Amino acid sequence: MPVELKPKKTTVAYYQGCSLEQMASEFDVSTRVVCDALGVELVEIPDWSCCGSTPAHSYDPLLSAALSGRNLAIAEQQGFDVVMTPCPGCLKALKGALKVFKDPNKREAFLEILQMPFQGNIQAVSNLQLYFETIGTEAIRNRVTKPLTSLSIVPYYGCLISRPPDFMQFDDPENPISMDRILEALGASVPEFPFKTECCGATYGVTRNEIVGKLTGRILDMANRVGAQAIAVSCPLCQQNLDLRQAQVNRYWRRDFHMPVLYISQFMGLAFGVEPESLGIDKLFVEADSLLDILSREGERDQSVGGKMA
Amino acid sequence: MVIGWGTGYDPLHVTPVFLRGLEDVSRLIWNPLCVQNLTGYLVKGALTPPLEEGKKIGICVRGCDSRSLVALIQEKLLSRESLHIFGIPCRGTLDVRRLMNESGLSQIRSVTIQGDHLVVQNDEEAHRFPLERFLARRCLRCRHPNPVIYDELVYQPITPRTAPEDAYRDVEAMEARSLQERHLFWSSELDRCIRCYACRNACPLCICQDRCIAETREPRWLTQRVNLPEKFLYHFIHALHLAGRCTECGECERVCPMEIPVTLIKEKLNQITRDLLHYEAGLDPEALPPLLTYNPNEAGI
Amino acid sequence: MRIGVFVCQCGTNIAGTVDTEAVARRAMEYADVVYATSYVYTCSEPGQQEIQRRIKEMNLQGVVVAACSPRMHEPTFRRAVERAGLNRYMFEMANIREHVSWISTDKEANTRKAMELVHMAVAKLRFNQPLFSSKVPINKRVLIIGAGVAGIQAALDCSDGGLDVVLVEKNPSIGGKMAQLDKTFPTIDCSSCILGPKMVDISQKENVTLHACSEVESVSGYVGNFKVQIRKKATYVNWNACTGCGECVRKCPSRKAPDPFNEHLATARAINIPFPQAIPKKAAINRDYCLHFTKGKCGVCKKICPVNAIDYDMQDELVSEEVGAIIVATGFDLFDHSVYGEYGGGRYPDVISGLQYERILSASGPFGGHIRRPSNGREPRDIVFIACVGSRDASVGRPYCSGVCCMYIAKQAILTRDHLPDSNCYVFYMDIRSPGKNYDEFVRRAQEEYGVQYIRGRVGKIYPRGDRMVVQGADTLLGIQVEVEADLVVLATGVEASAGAGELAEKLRISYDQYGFYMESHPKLRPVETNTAGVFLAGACQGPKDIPASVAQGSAAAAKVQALFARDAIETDPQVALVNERTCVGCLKCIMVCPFGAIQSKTLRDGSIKAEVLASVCQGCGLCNATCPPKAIQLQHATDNQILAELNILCA
Amino acid sequence: MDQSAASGALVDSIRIIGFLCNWCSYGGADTAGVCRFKQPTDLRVVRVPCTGRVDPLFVAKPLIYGADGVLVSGCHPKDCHYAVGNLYARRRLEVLKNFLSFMGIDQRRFRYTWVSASEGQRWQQVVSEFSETIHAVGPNPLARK
Amino acid sequence: MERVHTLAIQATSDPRFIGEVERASGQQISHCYQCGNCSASCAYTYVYDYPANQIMRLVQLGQKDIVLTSKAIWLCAACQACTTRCPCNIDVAKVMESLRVLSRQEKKVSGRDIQLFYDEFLKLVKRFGRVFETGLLPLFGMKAKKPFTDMDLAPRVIRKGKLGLIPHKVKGRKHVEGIFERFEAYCSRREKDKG
Repeated sequence: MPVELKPKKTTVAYYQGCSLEQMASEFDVSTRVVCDALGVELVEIPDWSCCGSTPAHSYDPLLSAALSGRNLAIAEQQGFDVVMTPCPGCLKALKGALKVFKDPNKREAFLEILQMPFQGNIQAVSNLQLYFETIGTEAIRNRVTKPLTSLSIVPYYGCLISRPPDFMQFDDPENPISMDRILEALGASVPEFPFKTECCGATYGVTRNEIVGKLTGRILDMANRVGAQAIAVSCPLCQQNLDLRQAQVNRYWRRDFHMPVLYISQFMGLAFGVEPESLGIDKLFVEADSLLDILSREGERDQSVGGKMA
Repeated sequence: MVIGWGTGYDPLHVTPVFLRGLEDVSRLIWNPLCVQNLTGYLVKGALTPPLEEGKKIGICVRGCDSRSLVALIQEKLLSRESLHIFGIPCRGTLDVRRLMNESGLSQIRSVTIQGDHLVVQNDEEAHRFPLERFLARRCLRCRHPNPVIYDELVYQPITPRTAPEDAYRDVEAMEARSLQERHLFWSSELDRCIRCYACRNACPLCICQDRCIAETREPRWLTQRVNLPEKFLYHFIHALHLAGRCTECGECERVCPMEIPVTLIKEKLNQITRDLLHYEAGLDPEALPPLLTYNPNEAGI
Repeated sequence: MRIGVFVCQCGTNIAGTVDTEAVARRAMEYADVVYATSYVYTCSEPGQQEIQRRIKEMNLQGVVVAACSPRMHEPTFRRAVERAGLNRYMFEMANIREHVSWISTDKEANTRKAMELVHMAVAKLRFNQPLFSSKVPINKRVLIIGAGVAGIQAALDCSDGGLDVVLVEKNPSIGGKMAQLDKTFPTIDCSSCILGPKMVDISQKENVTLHACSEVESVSGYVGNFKVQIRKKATYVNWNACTGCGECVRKCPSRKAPDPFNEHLATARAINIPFPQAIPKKAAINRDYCLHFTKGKCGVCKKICPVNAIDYDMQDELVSEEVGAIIVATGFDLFDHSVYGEYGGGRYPDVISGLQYERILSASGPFGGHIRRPSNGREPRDIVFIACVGSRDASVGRPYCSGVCCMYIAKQAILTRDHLPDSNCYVFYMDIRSPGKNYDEFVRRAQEEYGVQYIRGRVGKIYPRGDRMVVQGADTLLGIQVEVEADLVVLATGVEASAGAGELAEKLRISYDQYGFYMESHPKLRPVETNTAGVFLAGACQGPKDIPASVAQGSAAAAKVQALFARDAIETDPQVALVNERTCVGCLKCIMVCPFGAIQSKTLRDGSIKAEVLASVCQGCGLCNATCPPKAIQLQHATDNQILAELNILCA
Repeated sequence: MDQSAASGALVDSIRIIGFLCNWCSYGGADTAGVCRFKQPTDLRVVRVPCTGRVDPLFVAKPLIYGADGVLVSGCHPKDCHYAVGNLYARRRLEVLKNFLSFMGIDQRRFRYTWVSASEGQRWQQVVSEFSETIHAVGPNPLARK
Repeated sequence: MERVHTLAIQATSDPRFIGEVERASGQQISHCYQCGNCSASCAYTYVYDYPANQIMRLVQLGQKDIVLTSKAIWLCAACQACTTRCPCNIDVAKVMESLRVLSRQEKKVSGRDIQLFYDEFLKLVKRFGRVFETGLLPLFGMKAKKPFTDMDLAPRVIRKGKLGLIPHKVKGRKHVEGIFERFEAYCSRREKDKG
């Protein structure tokens, strides 16, 4: 099925991965809404399967590559040359598969296990890479109707979005700025945040949740110190640790954090004037009501002074 | 003075003519039998003592010949200012030797061009030969029928018959053979070489002439022994001295009495310089031949 | 030709794996060989005498020695045959040690190979010709590029030896990096107190011509006779008139110009004298900040200058100098730590470079010698030093050790504890490199007497918490992660080749390594020479170095120049190209390719054009020889016939 | 010139000619020797001042006259003792390399490389690999009997 | 694993192990010069039995047993901080990953619960083609004998309607299963070739 490319419209294959199907469904919903608003057509890879995530990688990188290879091969068959995934874990697996395919010593085994035709003429990108590099902050700024002017938001990137640099080939590994620039384009103020890439505890929420308690607590504490009212994330696992487990963190540190943790796409949706319900804001564990209040007060004030808001 | 072509000992054989006055102009001819590259005469001492200072010399050139001029100008062996160039777009010249061999003609009275045929009248009758069938090999793969440098263009420019990507079909055909086949091919071809040096003497860019290292003892690269390695080495010398310089005028092959395809050797070198160093000889008077310069940031070598 | 062959046993070095007797016996069969022998140590005094005796006895006209590498002993044996009356070029060497006996234990194959190598040498020798050097007079002036401490030392030593010195400095003042330092290790003496007098000396020497604010534009010529173009950059102040009174600086309304001397911890006026002890003490205008140039108004300095030295129309000026030797002393640059994103990438004002900290410590620095935090001007209490920032780090392309950082951190920590007795100093290090006189004792003192905490491990990350910086590192001795909260973090930024080092090297035709440091001729035996005759190296341009080593090398380079200039003329190497006019066809391709401009054309009386080699400029690379179609130009001692003779032994 | 006649030749008699520049690769070969790095004994070295001195004809001639391999080695590009000699050489030699097989000479018989005076180990590797290659390609059929 | 106090290096060193790790990871272990930056950067150093740099050191010494039975390799979250900052350009996270693979191959896993979680995860993928968190968590809890892991969170998660109760079945799950089977076949062949 060749994809019809309309002028000015970008079409990419979309791989949401298992997390976005369940625990992070609001990431999926909001990503689709935002891409639509930005004129990007997302075509879900038909009958996609799990990338294997960290478990497959720890089992054998070849298994991981083959599991992800299936999704890439399907997308390639459909005629796509770019597949976008919002989940950094999935992205790592997809890119890992491409790396294995390009390694002449491993290609044969990879194809033998995959048992699908695959040319490797496809690249995997993250949602941020799509927003930041393909669409650009200028186009995002132009789409904003309800700027987040009164909000102070810190971006939390997590481990994988830009690391390791040679592998991910996106943004700066120590001080990534893509989300900063997007948030600024949305009108928010973005304080300097030194813990952009500190690890949140990853999958140890399940097996060792005291680790997540400690590490996520540091991140929440730093966000608090720099005066953030909310955290923007772009990883379902980070979001889960920061949001769902915030109560566990509070118990671990004997603190009382109440820090809303939203996906970048949710912030984008809000600034684009999308209703909070359509962005899955209600799915957050740490309620974002306070943020929404601030935003609506802002909107009213703008209206009362005859602001330029449409 | 103007150098051009005129009729030779019979109408089929054209010879170079040197016009020294207006009265000589009637000797000039132009037809597909004008096979010689005349530019060699400008540099090979045939004109010594040179003309008086400040006087220009006129020369008739086809597309291929004009590239020889450019190459000579590049290497400062000629100065552009001293020349008045009559450029002649050329649809190809004939392989006269093949024409003679295949037709067995003799006693030729006259030759005329009728459309795309050559009509040769001898004592008995008129013979018609399709021009296309007797074109020289060099003309079949011609990419530059129009002079690349001239003061006056004598006819309207014409479309090249060969696209650049087809330039080296003959080379590619040779390369389709195995290494051993190629070795046998060149061994049997070059074994015929009698080291008469006609190829060298006809080449407008072979400027050493009698000081060529094929003949000198200081240094002594070759002996006068007649054996295959010596012949191989001679042709390596000839070809490598032209690497990056040869403009494929085909004179070496045309004059070879043993009918060895010696231009093919240079074509291969030209293909290499094109692919490797992105250079085609005899087009840009300002450029330097690639083996006489370097690039510190060369990629792919 | 009557040829003698001497096959060296080199003790058992050669004889152990090569049958030297057999090699000598076989040599007797080669054309023109009239004598062949095997000898135990040919390079020894008796060995050389044996050669000389045989030359006379056997009336030899050429000698082949089969022994070690000609790079080792060719000069030795050339002198030996010369003493016996042969021309030194009637000699050839076959390398049967490095290329034969040492690389294989197969005695039969080695012996066969040695025989062939000897045969090749004999075959070549049969085409050798006696060659003779010519003499070229030496211009006894020396150019020194760079006036840091190495260049200054070289200039003073040359000047003291009576040589005319041309000293070129790119900055407005001489002094280099050392002028920026506060104190020096391991003696803690004041940097400007020991450098200052040398700088003043330079300004007072009559035989030293100083070009400050100047750079070398081009270099031509060769040892003994270089021609150098120097670009004197426009300062917009007539330095012949300027007295350095500083009135213009005080009145200049533009106060935001960069202050490189203070490592950008402060700003300067648009017209400025870099520091009080500057030599020459002259003002210069930074036209990017001068209101006259940027806005077209102002002119305060011009009005106020008591000697009318301001010249807004000044242009760069090109000066030509002719010299016989060149000393390159262009120093180093400091690694730019902004590539370390994990250390803030240069975004944190309280994370500074080692040289910035020197300026903070210096009494003439931006804070008058009081230690302050650049962010808020407050006194720091906890100070962390991090070693190896931009050194021993392959990930930033600097795998080498800078050699000075361990020492300067120790010094800075000691000075910090001196200035602020209540402060705490922490040093993160990997290894301590302190091999120098009193160096390790100095580092021990930092720990033992000054209580500096040394922590063995790299730092992973520095981040702000409140208004302090958190330094997160490892203590590998304990095997744990550690954290230090600091008010100030000093990165021991490493040494790298100065910007533009490669460009200058191209002009001088000297080589440089992958990091841009200039290559010495031999790492042990010719440490200040380059492979270009007459060009010498001093200081950190050759590799990271501390002050004592730079000064020593400055003096060494000066001594080399004096040794060169002790003669009145230079003997040229006769292994140069030579044109055979009979066979030259005047195509002049040799001129097109000669890297040294050593070939010119000439017109003979019959009007024919020929190439001609300037023997004193030719370096003997042979490129022309390889290029010449009729091989009319031949590199002496490596002619086509000589090389062909060697090849013909192997296949013909 | 007979192709089949060569097949009976002894592999022992493989003959490789090396043109080494005096400043870098000859020094590199010396360094390899000083370090006692073991190498095949097939190589015969001709010392030249610079790879720029190596006319491609010096490579072609031995191959035509029956040498089994020719190796040219000089200073690394940009490290030439004569600044640019090797930059000319690499163009000329690369052209030659591509030309040889057209004339029926196996181009694996010729290699050029860059080895500095300090790279003894690299020299050992270059010589061993090249010798291995030549042994694999076999004796030059052009060798005259 | 108890910390070893005297290491009889020759007796315990397995030089082949260094090569195995280098092959599996594609990294040059000898490039590590023990600066400690990996440990300085690692968020998990505090839970490791051996910090990352000591793991590297133990590999350099061929200490196969200590390394493959260490807890550290299973506590590594592959966050890439070590890899990003290593001055010797070693992909330390890749080394850790390779050690996990080797540890499993040699049956020396010490992080049993983590391995168990990974195994259950992969079983679900093999069976359904996708993971299914509602199934995964209780399964893991039971097998790890930690039935109350995250029990505090469960009601909240269910209230938000975030966990589906029916696994999504991928149509091509037979193909996914095939990938697992072919992978296992490939591994056993590889094993045999090695043996």
